Amino acid sequence: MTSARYSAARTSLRTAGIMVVFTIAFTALMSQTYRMTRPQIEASAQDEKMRLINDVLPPGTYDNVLLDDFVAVGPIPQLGLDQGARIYRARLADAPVALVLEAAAPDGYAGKIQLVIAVNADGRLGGVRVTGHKETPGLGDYIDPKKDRNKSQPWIDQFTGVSLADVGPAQWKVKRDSGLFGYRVGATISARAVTNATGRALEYATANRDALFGAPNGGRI
Amino acid sequence: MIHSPYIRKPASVQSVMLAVLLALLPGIAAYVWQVAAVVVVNLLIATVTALAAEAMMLAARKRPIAPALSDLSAVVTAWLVVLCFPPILPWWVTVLGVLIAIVAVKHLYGGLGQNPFNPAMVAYCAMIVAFPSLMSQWPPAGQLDFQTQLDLVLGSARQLDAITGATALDALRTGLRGGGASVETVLLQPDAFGVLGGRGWEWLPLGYLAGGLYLLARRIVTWHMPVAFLAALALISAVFWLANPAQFAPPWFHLATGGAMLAAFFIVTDPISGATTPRGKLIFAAGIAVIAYLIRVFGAFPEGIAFAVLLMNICVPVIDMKTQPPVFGHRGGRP
Amino acid sequence: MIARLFNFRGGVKPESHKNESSTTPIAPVVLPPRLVIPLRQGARSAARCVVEVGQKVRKGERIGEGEGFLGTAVHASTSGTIIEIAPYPMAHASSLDTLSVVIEPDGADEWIEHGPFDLRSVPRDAVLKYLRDQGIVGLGGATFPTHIKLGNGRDIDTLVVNGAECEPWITCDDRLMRERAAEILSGVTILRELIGAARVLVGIEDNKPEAIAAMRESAAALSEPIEIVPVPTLYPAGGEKQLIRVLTGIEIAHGKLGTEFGVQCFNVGTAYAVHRAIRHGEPLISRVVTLTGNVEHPGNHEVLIGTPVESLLPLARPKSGTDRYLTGGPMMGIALGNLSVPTTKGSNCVIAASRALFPPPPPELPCIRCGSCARACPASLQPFELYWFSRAKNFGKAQEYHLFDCIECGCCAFVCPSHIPLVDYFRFSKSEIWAREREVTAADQARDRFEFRNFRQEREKDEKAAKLAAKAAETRAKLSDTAGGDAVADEDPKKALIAAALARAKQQKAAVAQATAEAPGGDAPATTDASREKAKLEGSDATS
Amino acid sequence: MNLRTFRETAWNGLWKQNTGLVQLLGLCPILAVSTSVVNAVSLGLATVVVMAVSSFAVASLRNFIPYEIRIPVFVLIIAALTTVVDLAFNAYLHDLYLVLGIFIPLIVTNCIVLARVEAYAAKNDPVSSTVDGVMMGLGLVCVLAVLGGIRELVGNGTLLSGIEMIVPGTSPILVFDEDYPGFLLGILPPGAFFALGCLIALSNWLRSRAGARKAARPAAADEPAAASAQP
Amino acid sequence: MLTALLVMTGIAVALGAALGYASIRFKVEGDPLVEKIDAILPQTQCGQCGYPGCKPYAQAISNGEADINQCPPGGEEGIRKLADLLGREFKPLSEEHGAEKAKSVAAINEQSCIGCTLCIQACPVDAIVGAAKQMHTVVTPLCTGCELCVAPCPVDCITMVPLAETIETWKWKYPVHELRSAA
Amino acid sequence: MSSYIFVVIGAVLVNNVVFVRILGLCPFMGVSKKLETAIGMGAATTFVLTLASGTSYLIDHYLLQPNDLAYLRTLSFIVVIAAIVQLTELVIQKTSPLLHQVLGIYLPLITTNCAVLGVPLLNVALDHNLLESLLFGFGSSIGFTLALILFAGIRERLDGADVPAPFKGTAIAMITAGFMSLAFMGFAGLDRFQ
Ligand SMILES: Cc1cc2nc3c(=O)[nH]c(=O)nc-3n(C[C@H](O)[C@H](O)[C@H](O)COP(=O)(O)O)c2cc1C
Ligand SMILES: Cc1cc2nc3c(=O)[nH]c(=O)nc-3n(C[C@H](O)[C@H](O)[C@H](O)COP(=O)(O)O)c2cc1C
Ligand SMILES: Cc1cc2nc3c(=O)[nH]c(=O)nc-3n(C[C@H](O)[C@H](O)[C@H](O)COP(=O)(O)O)c2cc1C
Ligand SMILES: Cc1cc2nc3c(=O)[nH]c(=O)nc-3n(C[C@H](O)[C@H](O)[C@H](O)CO)c2cc1C
Ligand code: SF4
Ligand code: SF4
Ligand code: SF4
Ligand code: SF4
Ligand code: FES
Repeated sequence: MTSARYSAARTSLRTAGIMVVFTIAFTALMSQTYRMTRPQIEASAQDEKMRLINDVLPPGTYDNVLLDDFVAVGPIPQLGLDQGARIYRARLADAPVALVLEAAAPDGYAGKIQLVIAVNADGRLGGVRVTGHKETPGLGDYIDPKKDRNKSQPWIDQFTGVSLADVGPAQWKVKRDSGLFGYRVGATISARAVTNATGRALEYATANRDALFGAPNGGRI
Repeated sequence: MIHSPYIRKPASVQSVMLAVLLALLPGIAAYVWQVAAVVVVNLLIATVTALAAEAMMLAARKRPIAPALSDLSAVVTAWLVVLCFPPILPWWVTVLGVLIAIVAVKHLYGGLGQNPFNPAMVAYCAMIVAFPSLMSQWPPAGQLDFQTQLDLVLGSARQLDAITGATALDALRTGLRGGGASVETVLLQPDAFGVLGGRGWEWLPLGYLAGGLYLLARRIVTWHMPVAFLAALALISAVFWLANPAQFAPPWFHLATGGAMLAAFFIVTDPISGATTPRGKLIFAAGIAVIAYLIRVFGAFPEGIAFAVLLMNICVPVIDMKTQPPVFGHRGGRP
Repeated sequence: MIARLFNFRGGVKPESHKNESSTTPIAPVVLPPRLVIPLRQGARSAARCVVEVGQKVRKGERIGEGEGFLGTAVHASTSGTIIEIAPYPMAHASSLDTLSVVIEPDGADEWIEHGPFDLRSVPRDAVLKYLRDQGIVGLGGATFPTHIKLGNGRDIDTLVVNGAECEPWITCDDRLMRERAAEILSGVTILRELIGAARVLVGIEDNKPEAIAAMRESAAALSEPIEIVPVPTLYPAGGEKQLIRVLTGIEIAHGKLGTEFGVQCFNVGTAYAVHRAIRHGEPLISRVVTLTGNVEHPGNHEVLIGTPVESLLPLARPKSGTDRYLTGGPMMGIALGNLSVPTTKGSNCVIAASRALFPPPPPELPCIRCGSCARACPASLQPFELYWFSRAKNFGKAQEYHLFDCIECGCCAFVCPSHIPLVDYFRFSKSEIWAREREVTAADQARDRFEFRNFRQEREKDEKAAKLAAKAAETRAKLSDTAGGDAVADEDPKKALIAAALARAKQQKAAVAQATAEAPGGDAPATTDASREKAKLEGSDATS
Repeated sequence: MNLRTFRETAWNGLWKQNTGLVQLLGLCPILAVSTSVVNAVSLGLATVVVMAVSSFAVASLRNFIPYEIRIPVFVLIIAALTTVVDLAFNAYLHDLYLVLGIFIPLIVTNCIVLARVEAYAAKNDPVSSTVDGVMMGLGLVCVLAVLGGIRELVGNGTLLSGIEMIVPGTSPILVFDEDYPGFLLGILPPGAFFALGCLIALSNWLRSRAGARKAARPAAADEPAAASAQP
Repeated sequence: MLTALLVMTGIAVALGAALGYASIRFKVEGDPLVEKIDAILPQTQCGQCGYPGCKPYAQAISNGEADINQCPPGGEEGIRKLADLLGREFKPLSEEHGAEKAKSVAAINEQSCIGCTLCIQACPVDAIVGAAKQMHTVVTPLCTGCELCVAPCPVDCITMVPLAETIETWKWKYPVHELRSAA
Repeated sequence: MSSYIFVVIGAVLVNNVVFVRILGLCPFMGVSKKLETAIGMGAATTFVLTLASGTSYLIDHYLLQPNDLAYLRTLSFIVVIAAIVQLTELVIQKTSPLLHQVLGIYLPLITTNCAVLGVPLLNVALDHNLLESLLFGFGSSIGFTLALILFAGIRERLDGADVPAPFKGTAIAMITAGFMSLAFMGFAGLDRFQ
């Protein structure tokens, strides 16, 4: 028995050794890859962000480095954000052009719908884009222009250029709820969620516009 | 070589199914008279499709066709499909539904008697999942003349919102979901709701009830399932209603709307896909009622019965296994 | 008076069709031209033949000894000559042959000397042995040896007598009770004494008022704790378990014996047979058989055991349109494969079947799980589950669902809207399972013997190893002068021995004038060394 | 490895032992990501890479791996390679990476990988192991492609939607016109099961037919016969 | 990089040690599988499976050396049972091991038997009785019908006779008058 | 509190790991031919998966994230799971041979059940805390077990059915699974009010 124990101990040492060797080798491989790919990954994450922002805010319209000019905000229920986020500020020759803020519609058909919204300095919506959603493919996903079958005028574009001045909170609903905004029959819920969230975000932006623009770069509100 | 017993009671599958069809007639009459006469057309389409599909599958499988067709079970399935679907669907949806029921659900499992799922209900679920918008367009009772109905069914242009009023269930759901509205306010919109769930609509459950009682009298269905189903549905809706009358509809509403009555007597009772032991039947039907209620009230679908039925179909083998009645002598010998 | 009747779940009410045959009295015996008496009266056991061809026998003379636990004696039902002892088909679903004694009656119908048996003077066992030697078995259909059912005569408080006769068409027990109530009850008294029961309940379906009246009358005459109880007419109220349930509320599970619950059940015919045996010393050589169905003169007849069905039929005159004959009743009986089969102790009726009376079942449709069968099943089974698994040959599952609690009463098949021959599926499953059990026992036996043999061979090898060395030289010496072949001398001696054996074999073959094919593989045995050694030894003593 | 064994292995991986249709391994990715051809094929190819490389690695290292820890080591190797692929996707096919979600890391547990590595690579030389891995993977890819095609077509009426994520500038094919209602069921989970079920049935049918034909003329035994269909 | 290595190495060491140790510490002992398999085999001991008796074949199966479809006496059904037990797919009986046939038993033609006892040697279950140079007879109930005794007999006086059906062994047939063939 | 309940309900029914998340299908298809095996597999999976969720959370939260080693997740998780599986097997083999009789054969299969890796990864993706992770793991495995047992029940009944030849076996099983997942869609949205 003792001998068995002894040999057991030895074998286990050996196997452990081998295990370690393999681990080290392949971990090295992985972290090497990670090293190599990391910049690329971050870059594409950035691109991703920029692409979305470009959708709602044409690149030419501002001259500051957008991603470096932001205020950090804590959780804001009105925007449906339950943890901190950044609000970017687009300026042209230091004059406010637009706010780019992330928002979320909590009441999508299948959970949260992430949005990025640009609010021009004049209180008009620069544009709205869905950055993440789990709506039913082929039904609720028309809120994402990439998936919208109507390529000529995607559903989401109906918000572009609208301001609270034109559409009061009372009408800021989908038609089915006796509001002004269109929806696709059979998928009202998604439409409703996005519309309401956009409305709330716009209200927030217009209300705190000056505070947001005024805040120091990278500061918190 | 034929062995004993050499005498048999005069009973046949055909007579059973025929009884079910007869029992459906009152409900259908009410449907035609109060809601949408076009349902007759749908029934016709569905019946033809069902028989054709059945014959096709039997032929493909080199099985004798005549007996299987004459047992009428396919017709029952077809009719139930139609009665669960909105009446103003374009014809191809009905056809598709029936095909799913007969081909995919019934014959892939070997035909009559072997399908673990309720064909009509699978058809309903598949369709509402595939075409949620089409499948949630219930016409306000008796507001469309037959011609428009026919156009809708035979598929000329359809401008959707114009004609479809929310059904009682849908209106209530969207009403409550939209926020603000409370049960009374929603229920009191007279045009969507008559005395009970849907003006005109309320006659249907009565028709189905009548037919159901006939089935009970003929002992084609046992009391277990209808009673358990309706009781459980009433019970759970009562509990929620009493807890919060503003948010939850009263029991009679839930009993009268949607497929409740139809389901209680014609769908939950499907012998083939349902539980068979007495205790099993009670569990099965009650389970359907509870799940259906939850889906109606909290779920994503306008009508939960169909899904509830499928969900309980899944449980049937286990239920049957666990609820075997005690065999003669195994209850313990002495009285 | 018993407090109340109980009821069993399920059951069906087929048209009874009793009046056809129950109106006329039991007709006396008619001697057939020849009697074929099977030595096997039931499927369970066969008697050992104690007579030979040509022997003269008298009425009641024993021709078969009861063998084994369930064996009972068989007797000549009339006097005559035994002209043949050969396999003949018997009234069994298989209509397979079974060894039977064929008697040509001499018409004298003379009895062996016989007289009453004084059961009080002898110990109980002797009485049971006597009943066994008188060939008394249950006449309710099961033909189960009555002396076994009488058991040890202890802890039985209720004796149930089965006069229900729930099968449609059959009326033999009915007539018996109407005409011979006193004898039946005397038999019942004997049975009660033997089994030591405190009370007797005679269950009779309430569609036989006359029988009930007759039995009540003669029961009143006796000072015995015998009670005649009318039971509701509901097939299968006559089933042993069901009747016991109805009368006493006791439920006897499959595999349990009534004795465990203090009840035992006998058929009225059995009781009558016991009476004849004890009071008159007559063995069981005749019984009442109902001839009915599609016939001119339905009625009941006293029939000698062994009377071929074909010689019974003239008594009832089958009408045209008769396409087959049933025995044992329409619910549980069988169709006779051929008409030469004899009546046995278990045959209670012969029904002439016509398409009009017994239409063939419509084609079988799939089960729709409607549950009618479950509602009709007196054993509270789920026949459609049993069917489902039997059909799929999933016998394990079928047993889980209590296949063996099925009494094959046929109620389920009777009500099935899909016309499924459910009982056939159950019988099929049961016999398959039994066959498997036989195989398993055989396999276990084979395994043990195989392992033992291997063990033994090991041992023998060791022992032989020693012997061989000694023998080797000796053998070689002997060989040279027996076989003498110098050619053989140097090569392997065993071969030579086999060759010798072969030579012997050839002669023998010729002797028995068989095909003289060249016996192949003369040296095949030389392959296994075991056989080699054997051959060597053998050769050695062959030559010594 | 000569041509014949190559053909054998290929046939084995692509049809006879097809992971999705016969072995029923690696079902999760098959069912989960086959909502469109693009997703399906790209994950399939990722799997191929992992299988090929890990088969190669295991086959070449097999002599250094003690028996009792072979499974952990295999898993280790596979996991490492998977991570590499994962990182690669994240870096170069970001959109796709977002779509495929956790199913890239799940290549690790994709039973088929481990199964193949243990069943084949651990016993054979690197080259044939690699070929085997590739072929098995390709078998998977084929099933994925077909499934993805069916589901996308039925569900959406399109093909190759999302192609722009891989080849920028391209756009998906609209097979049916704008107002094709779209049979949602196809894209949702049930559709996956139905589609795969029908594929399996189809392959069973083909196999049994091939079997019948082979039985008809018992010659040509070496020509790869259809594996007996599932009972 | 370094932390990565440390972390993973840590995990690996723990694991490798634990498993390596465990793999020695609790060795799995002989499996009862063989018994289970042997219980399914028909015990005809005929060796048609290519192994000297059922037990060896069972052993071979559990070692994965033999396939499950090599036992003709066991037939389709035996294979199904094995497939169930081992969770494998059913496969038809392999031809080269022979075909399933009705059970029969050996009968020795007593006239021509020379009493060479070779059949006694051959019989795996000692179902043959008789001493040297006396005629031998088969104890029918014990005979498994393995046919091993047929070949050795130098005067081939042993024939296999199929078992006749008696009322005890008679079986009810599968109900025939039905619409569809059962699955 | 209620959110925890919703985590479990969601994991068991609404987002059933098999029918909605489509994980763990190989065992779902493989060991569902008989009810007993299904139960055994379910039990084994439940045990391992719950354990794995906990440990993987700890590893991720205290080892990987602090050191920015997220890319080691897959590796470390799967290795740990493999270890848990093997150790579990050895331990119960030692402690309760009876339990080992039941679970023994299934434990090794679990390593390649992608639910066992998928659920911990989902835990990270849905950033659950420790308790949530445990509950989610438990709920998911209960969902898996439920699905497996019900499926096995149906399959046992199915092998009596007269299914068209090409669909016999796995094909019809697959389609049955399809109908089951269709049915489970009925739960859609029932977890929305958390
Ligand atoms: C499977 C399925 C998925 C659905 N997905 C969505 C969705 O993603 N977005 C949505 O708004 N509605 C969706 N719905 C429809 C909702 O259940 C609800 O019926 C509909 O949004 C009500 O809008 P309507 O009044 O226009 O029909 C879905 C329905 C089903 C059956
Ligand atoms: C399973 C099933 C599902 C049904 N689904 C609905 C439904 O979603 N909405 C509906 O209004 N009626 C539905 N019906 C039709 C009902 O038979 C009922 O007649 C009709 O819906 C009237 O109900 P209402 O008052 O809700 O309109 C369904 C019937 C059945 C059997
Ligand atoms: C379904 C069924 C019905 C029966 N019907 C009768 C019957 O009507 N009369 C009868 O005496 N025995 C009937 N038997 C036989 C009894 O169960 C039992 O064998 C017999 O009464 C015992 O008495 P015995 O041993 O004297 O024959 C029936 C058996 C079964 C299974
Ligand atoms: C009382 C009763 C209820 C039935 N209900 C249904 C049903 O809900 N759906 C259906 O497809 N078939 C139903 N049928 C018809 C038949 O059972 C169905 O076609 C089988 O499921 C097909 O195998 C019913 C039949 C009867 C006798
Ligand atoms: S009565 Fe016939 S059809 Fe009805 S359940 Fe029983 S077997 Fe099936
Ligand atoms: S035959 Fe068997 S199953 Fe059928 S009713 Fe009688 S006891 Fe029940
Ligand atoms: S072939 Fe013969 S020896 Fe081999 S297992 Fe079968 S019966 Fe036993
Ligand atoms: S007698 Fe012959 S056939 Fe019978 S078991 Fe022995 S060797 Fe085998
Ligand atoms: S791939 Fe998910 S379990 Fe096999």
